[in-house]
Amino acid sequence: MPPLIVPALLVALAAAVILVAPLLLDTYLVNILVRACFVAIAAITVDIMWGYCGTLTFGQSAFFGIGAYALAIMFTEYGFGTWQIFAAIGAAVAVAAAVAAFTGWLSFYPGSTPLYASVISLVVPIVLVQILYSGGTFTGSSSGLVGFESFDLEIETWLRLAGLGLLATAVLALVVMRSDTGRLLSALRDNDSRCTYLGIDTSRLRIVVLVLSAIVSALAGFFYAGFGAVAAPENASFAFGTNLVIMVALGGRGTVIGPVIGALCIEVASAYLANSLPYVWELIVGLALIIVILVFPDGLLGAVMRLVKRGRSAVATTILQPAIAATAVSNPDAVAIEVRALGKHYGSLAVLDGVQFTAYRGELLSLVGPNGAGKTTLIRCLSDGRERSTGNVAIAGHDIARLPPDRVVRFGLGRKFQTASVFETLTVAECLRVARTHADPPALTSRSATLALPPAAMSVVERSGLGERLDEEARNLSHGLKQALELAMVLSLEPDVLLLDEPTAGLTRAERQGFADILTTLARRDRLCILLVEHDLDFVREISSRIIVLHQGRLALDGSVDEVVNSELVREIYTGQHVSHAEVPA
Amino acid sequence: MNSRLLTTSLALALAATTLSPAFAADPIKIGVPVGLSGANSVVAPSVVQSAELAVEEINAKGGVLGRKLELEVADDASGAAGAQKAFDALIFQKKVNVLISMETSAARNAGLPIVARGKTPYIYTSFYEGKSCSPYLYVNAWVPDQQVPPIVDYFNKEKKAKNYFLIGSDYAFGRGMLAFTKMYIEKTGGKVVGEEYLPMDGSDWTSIISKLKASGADALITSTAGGAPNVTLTKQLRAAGVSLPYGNLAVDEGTAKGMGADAAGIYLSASYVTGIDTPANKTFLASMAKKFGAELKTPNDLSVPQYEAVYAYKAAVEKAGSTDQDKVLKALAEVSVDGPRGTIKMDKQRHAPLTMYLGQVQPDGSVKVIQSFKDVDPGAQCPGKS
Amino acid sequence: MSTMLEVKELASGYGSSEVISNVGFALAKAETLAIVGKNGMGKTSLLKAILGFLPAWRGSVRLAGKDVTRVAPHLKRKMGLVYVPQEHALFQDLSVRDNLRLGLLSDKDIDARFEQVGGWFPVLTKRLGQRAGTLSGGEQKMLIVARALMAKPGVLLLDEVTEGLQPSVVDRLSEVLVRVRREIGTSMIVVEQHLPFALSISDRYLVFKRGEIVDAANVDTDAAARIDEHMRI
Amino acid sequence: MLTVALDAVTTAAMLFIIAAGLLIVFGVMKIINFAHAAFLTVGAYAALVGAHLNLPWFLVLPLAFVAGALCGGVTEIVIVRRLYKRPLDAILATWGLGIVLGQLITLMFGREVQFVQAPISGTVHLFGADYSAYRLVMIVAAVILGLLFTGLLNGTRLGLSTKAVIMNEMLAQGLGVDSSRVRLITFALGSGLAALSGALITPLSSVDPNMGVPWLIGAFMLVMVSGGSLLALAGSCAVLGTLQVLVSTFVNPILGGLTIAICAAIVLRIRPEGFARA
Repeated sequence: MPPLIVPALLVALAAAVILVAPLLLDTYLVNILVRACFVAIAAITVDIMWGYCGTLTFGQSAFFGIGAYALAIMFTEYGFGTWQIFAAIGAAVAVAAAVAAFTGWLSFYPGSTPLYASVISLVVPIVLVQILYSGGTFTGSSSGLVGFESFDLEIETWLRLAGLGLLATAVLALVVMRSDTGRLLSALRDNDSRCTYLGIDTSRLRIVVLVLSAIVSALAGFFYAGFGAVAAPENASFAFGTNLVIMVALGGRGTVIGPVIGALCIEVASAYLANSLPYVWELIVGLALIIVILVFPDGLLGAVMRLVKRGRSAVATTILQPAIAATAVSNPDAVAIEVRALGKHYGSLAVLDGVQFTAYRGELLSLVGPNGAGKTTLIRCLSDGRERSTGNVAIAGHDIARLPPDRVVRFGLGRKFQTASVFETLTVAECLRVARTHADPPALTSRSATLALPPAAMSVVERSGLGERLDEEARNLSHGLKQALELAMVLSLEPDVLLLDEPTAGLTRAERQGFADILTTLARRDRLCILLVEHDLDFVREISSRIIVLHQGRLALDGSVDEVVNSELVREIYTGQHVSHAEVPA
Repeated sequence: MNSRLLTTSLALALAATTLSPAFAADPIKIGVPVGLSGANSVVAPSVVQSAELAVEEINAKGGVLGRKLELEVADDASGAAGAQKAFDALIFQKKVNVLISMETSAARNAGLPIVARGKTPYIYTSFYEGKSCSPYLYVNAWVPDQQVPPIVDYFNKEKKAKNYFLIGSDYAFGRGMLAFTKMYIEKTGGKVVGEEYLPMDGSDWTSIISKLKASGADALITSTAGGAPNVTLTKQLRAAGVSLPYGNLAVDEGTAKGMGADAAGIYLSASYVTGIDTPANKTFLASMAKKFGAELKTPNDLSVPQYEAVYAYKAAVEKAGSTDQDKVLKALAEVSVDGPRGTIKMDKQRHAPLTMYLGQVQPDGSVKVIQSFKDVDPGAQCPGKS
Repeated sequence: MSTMLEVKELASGYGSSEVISNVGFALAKAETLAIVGKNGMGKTSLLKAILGFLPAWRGSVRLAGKDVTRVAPHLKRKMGLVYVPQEHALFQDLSVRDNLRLGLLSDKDIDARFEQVGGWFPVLTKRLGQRAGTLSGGEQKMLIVARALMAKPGVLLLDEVTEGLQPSVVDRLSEVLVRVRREIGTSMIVVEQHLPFALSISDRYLVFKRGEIVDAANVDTDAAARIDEHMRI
Repeated sequence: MLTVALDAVTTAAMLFIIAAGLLIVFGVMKIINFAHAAFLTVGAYAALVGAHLNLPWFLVLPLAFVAGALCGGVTEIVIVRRLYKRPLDAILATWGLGIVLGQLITLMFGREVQFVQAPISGTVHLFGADYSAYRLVMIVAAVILGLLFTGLLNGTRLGLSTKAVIMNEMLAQGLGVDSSRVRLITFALGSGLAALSGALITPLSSVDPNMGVPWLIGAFMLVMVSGGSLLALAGSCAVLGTLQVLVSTFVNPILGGLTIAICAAIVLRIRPEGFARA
């Protein structure tokens, strides 16, 4: 494939440089570079966690330290030998993975904030270092472990191995991050809750990424200690973790190459400068960090790439194709939503109380009511099992119990948010591909050139004009197109039940008409049950098959379009004309 | 086996550079990896100063074997990671002939494998917890076996202390010192009623002090990290009204002075105090004062061994007749130096017998010598090797 | 009559979509203008653009003769422009008294103002210490309006104040607004769905549709019918 | 037992004093100020300078406060203001500032550990035990600080504006509150408080360029757990401070030092809103 020739040449060139370099450099620089390479590998893991997944982590140093200490403890206690090497690697991987899994469990749960995850990542190295300090001769306390026999390699060989290891890690990271899987991680960073409502278990995904990056970091630490024949508490410390973040920030987050450059430059420069000017050196690093964060948030490489990219348009083109049709609807009139005695309270304040209704497939049900009536709250309670205070909800016959949205979505529910919720830095095609994660697991190392969509999503894409802009970033779309994109994403889930919160707000007349057509087709032809929150009574009247009126947290009316539109209650609510309360059905 | 292969190949590589024909004008380089930043940054400047004085004095008298001495100072950030870089830089970049330095145990330990790779003699000039053993390492400062007995013996005898409470920072030095102290107390018939540690950067000693007060101890011995932990512990002890006999294994004169009234009454044990009444010490202090004037950092138990170690290296090179590393390493055990601390010879498993002083901090911050113990043996620090 | 507020060829929007286009009108002292139209037509956005929460893309806003198009919202408030938002208009966790205090820029004239506003909404004077969130829906609306009136506003922008209210409360509000206009000389813009209320207190009306003014006229007996015509299409 | 109780109360008081400044910044701006430790250090050095000038103690404290508030004000204008929309970047930029301040202090004052004499020394006989007088002063200081704060927040116009900005910034702006001014004042106040706390703890602590860092994590965790409420902060300081003392006393002090961080992390995992509204 011709497009791969240039990267392949670059990699080959880099490999050649790494193999030749040790012959040209003096021993001191080679020493520094070996360490710098291992540090750079750890920096790549920080970049993946932060630049791609959006979690600012200070804790990768802990895993680095775990790797270093696994080697040091094993070689100190049992001597150096083949089985010890494998046992040490095994221990490094196992312990790092276990600690990462626990950290991940603490950091990532439905509703956790990025700030909280950052704070946890701070605590991990601090706790680990205290454990190392109090470990006595087993961990060597503050002095660390030294004096064990380690790998016997020439320093030039070390540099070649470390350099190739770094190159391999960087290439692997780049390939994966640019693959469909990598785009899924970016989607996670852009909009976690949208991912959740696309049926993706974001917490688990984040934990998996953390565990993998922890393992890589631990291996880097393992060889770092193997090279220096020292494991020290600093290798696991919060300060080192912060340094890794600084390297990534300066180099350019989310670029893999930037952090590598950042790590190598800082390590080498500090080796030459910090020995003689420790305080001034740190001052420079601190100032550089502030300036880069303020002026070049995407780091130096990011700034350069922006300059280079300017004027160059995306070259990739994505080809649409229909997805293999899902199994035909078995029972086109089945119960789609069943709500029983639903209540939602904040303390003593009841936002929803005793709401009860049933909706069937093929229905286009509108939910109306004044602001503050609880419409959006009701939508939330239908799609997230943990929201409601009392009552039961079943989607397509499945009780949603206390399940999080990503599980409810798998019962066949799709929810479109009020404000267009898409993945801003992803292209249209990538957004849709993320939405298809459940059906087409994303490729780990490659990017698909085709995009398979179910008919409903396909028709939205084609009718809205998104089809011509598949390779454009979502943030460049108009408001209306973003709304259409989000709808197409939700429809890519092939839902049985579609929840829409004011989908037409801010749309032009033509867009609105297009929306109406799409929705009616979905209900009639594809037998979806659509529940629509809408302000515009005319729009509601035009497309609904049934209307539910919510007033002050209670279900005030449930009937056909004519019944509701002409009811006294609706006129009272919407125009202020007085009606006696006796007429209001309970 | 394999490591030998590595070292020989490295040595060959080095031989090509370091053993190239040396002109008499070529200076002899002394590497000083030291904690310019981090925990040791407070005391490091005084260490560098005393090394500078020694070099200046020696150069003024014609150098060593007709060659000038030159100092190469590098920051080890007081820790292992920084030490690796500093040792790498000194040994492989600056290609120094010898390393002479006061460092944390972490930094020393991290440097040792690099020292071995470079086959460079290394004179360690900081007191430490003992038992560091490497063919390249010489130590001219005290170890617990030398420092602790004066205090404990004095407390046993003069203060009739039976029950000791030990407080330390949780790191190699703190734990190592107190482990020996505990062993020694129990050997001499006393009892340790409490032993508590705080993390190295900890500064809130509240609950430990409460435990101390509740323990019924009649003497206290502490071994914290230098600087902040030591200061905060002393201040908080005084604030809590603790007035037991208080032996501090980590305090030096300068710190005691800075702490003001809070330090008064503390017992310390050292191989050097400024008040040593010998001509050598007086000359040394005068030279320091003359050279550095207002910039002078008070000489102390860490900087004086550094000064003497430079002279020890000079003597060893002269005895060996060259800077050849094997010969110098052998000679270091055989030469003795007359310095501010008296005559010092590193002939006990590469450690040195030292005269120890038991002192007490006075209200004005000065240290009054109560007793001195001549040529205390360092004990077996490197058993099985000579 | 002097012009209090003058909007000229104003356009604004979100992201890349223009929500209001080419809007222009003038509001005289002590005049009340109703802006009617269906939901989602950009009425609230117009108020936000006048206030400066939405940046003006084109056009200008003048307040009492001064160009305030680029002036920050909090400074416009200091110039006498007061806004009553439709949603999230109360500090639920603050007391009624604190909510009212926030209607003034300083605590200096607070007692005198409490007295006048309390006279208009007697029910609030009994609940000064209560948390605003614990008031009934109608009381909350009254509090929101009362807070706006604390300032003796020169220009008052009311966004859907009647939504979800009992008719008795609506009546009370229109009564107060008429008095305010008479006693303080406040100019008002009322954005409303509730036509009878809007027309009962306004001198003129604008019909808003898809971000543009499609009709503007004085309120007369036929106004309701004409507006109805627009709303239906 | 009594000593343990006093230890717990005084520890809680010190934690409260140190975390209060961080809390108001977090409460109003929803960003974590990583330069808090550096501002605390600035305060301690201000106290040191004051002591060298032989200023009386009651003047040293305002001096420290002003020094911190000035640093904070400049920081808000130059750095923080641009990062409200990027809270994670604000963490990094303030961390960078912390590094810079630490090094500047080092270059100006040297790295030596320095000392400030306690204005009140010795012990007080209390309920049958001798207890450090200055530690008891910390209780008083914490109470005064808490009251001043509550008074400021609930009794003044500024406090009202601040609460309004916290609850609904847009509405507050519409009511004429200059929210950027409120933020500037808040940040300066928070930084001033950090410095004040630095000056207050110097008699029990040493003054060195890194003195603030060990306090930082505990303070963060307390603020996270408190979710921006002063009352909740007082509560969490009491609960977690007591736990810390108990673990230090009855288990071991090393674990004690980790108690706050670990407990807070677990509390937040189980109850993401922390102790706020508990």
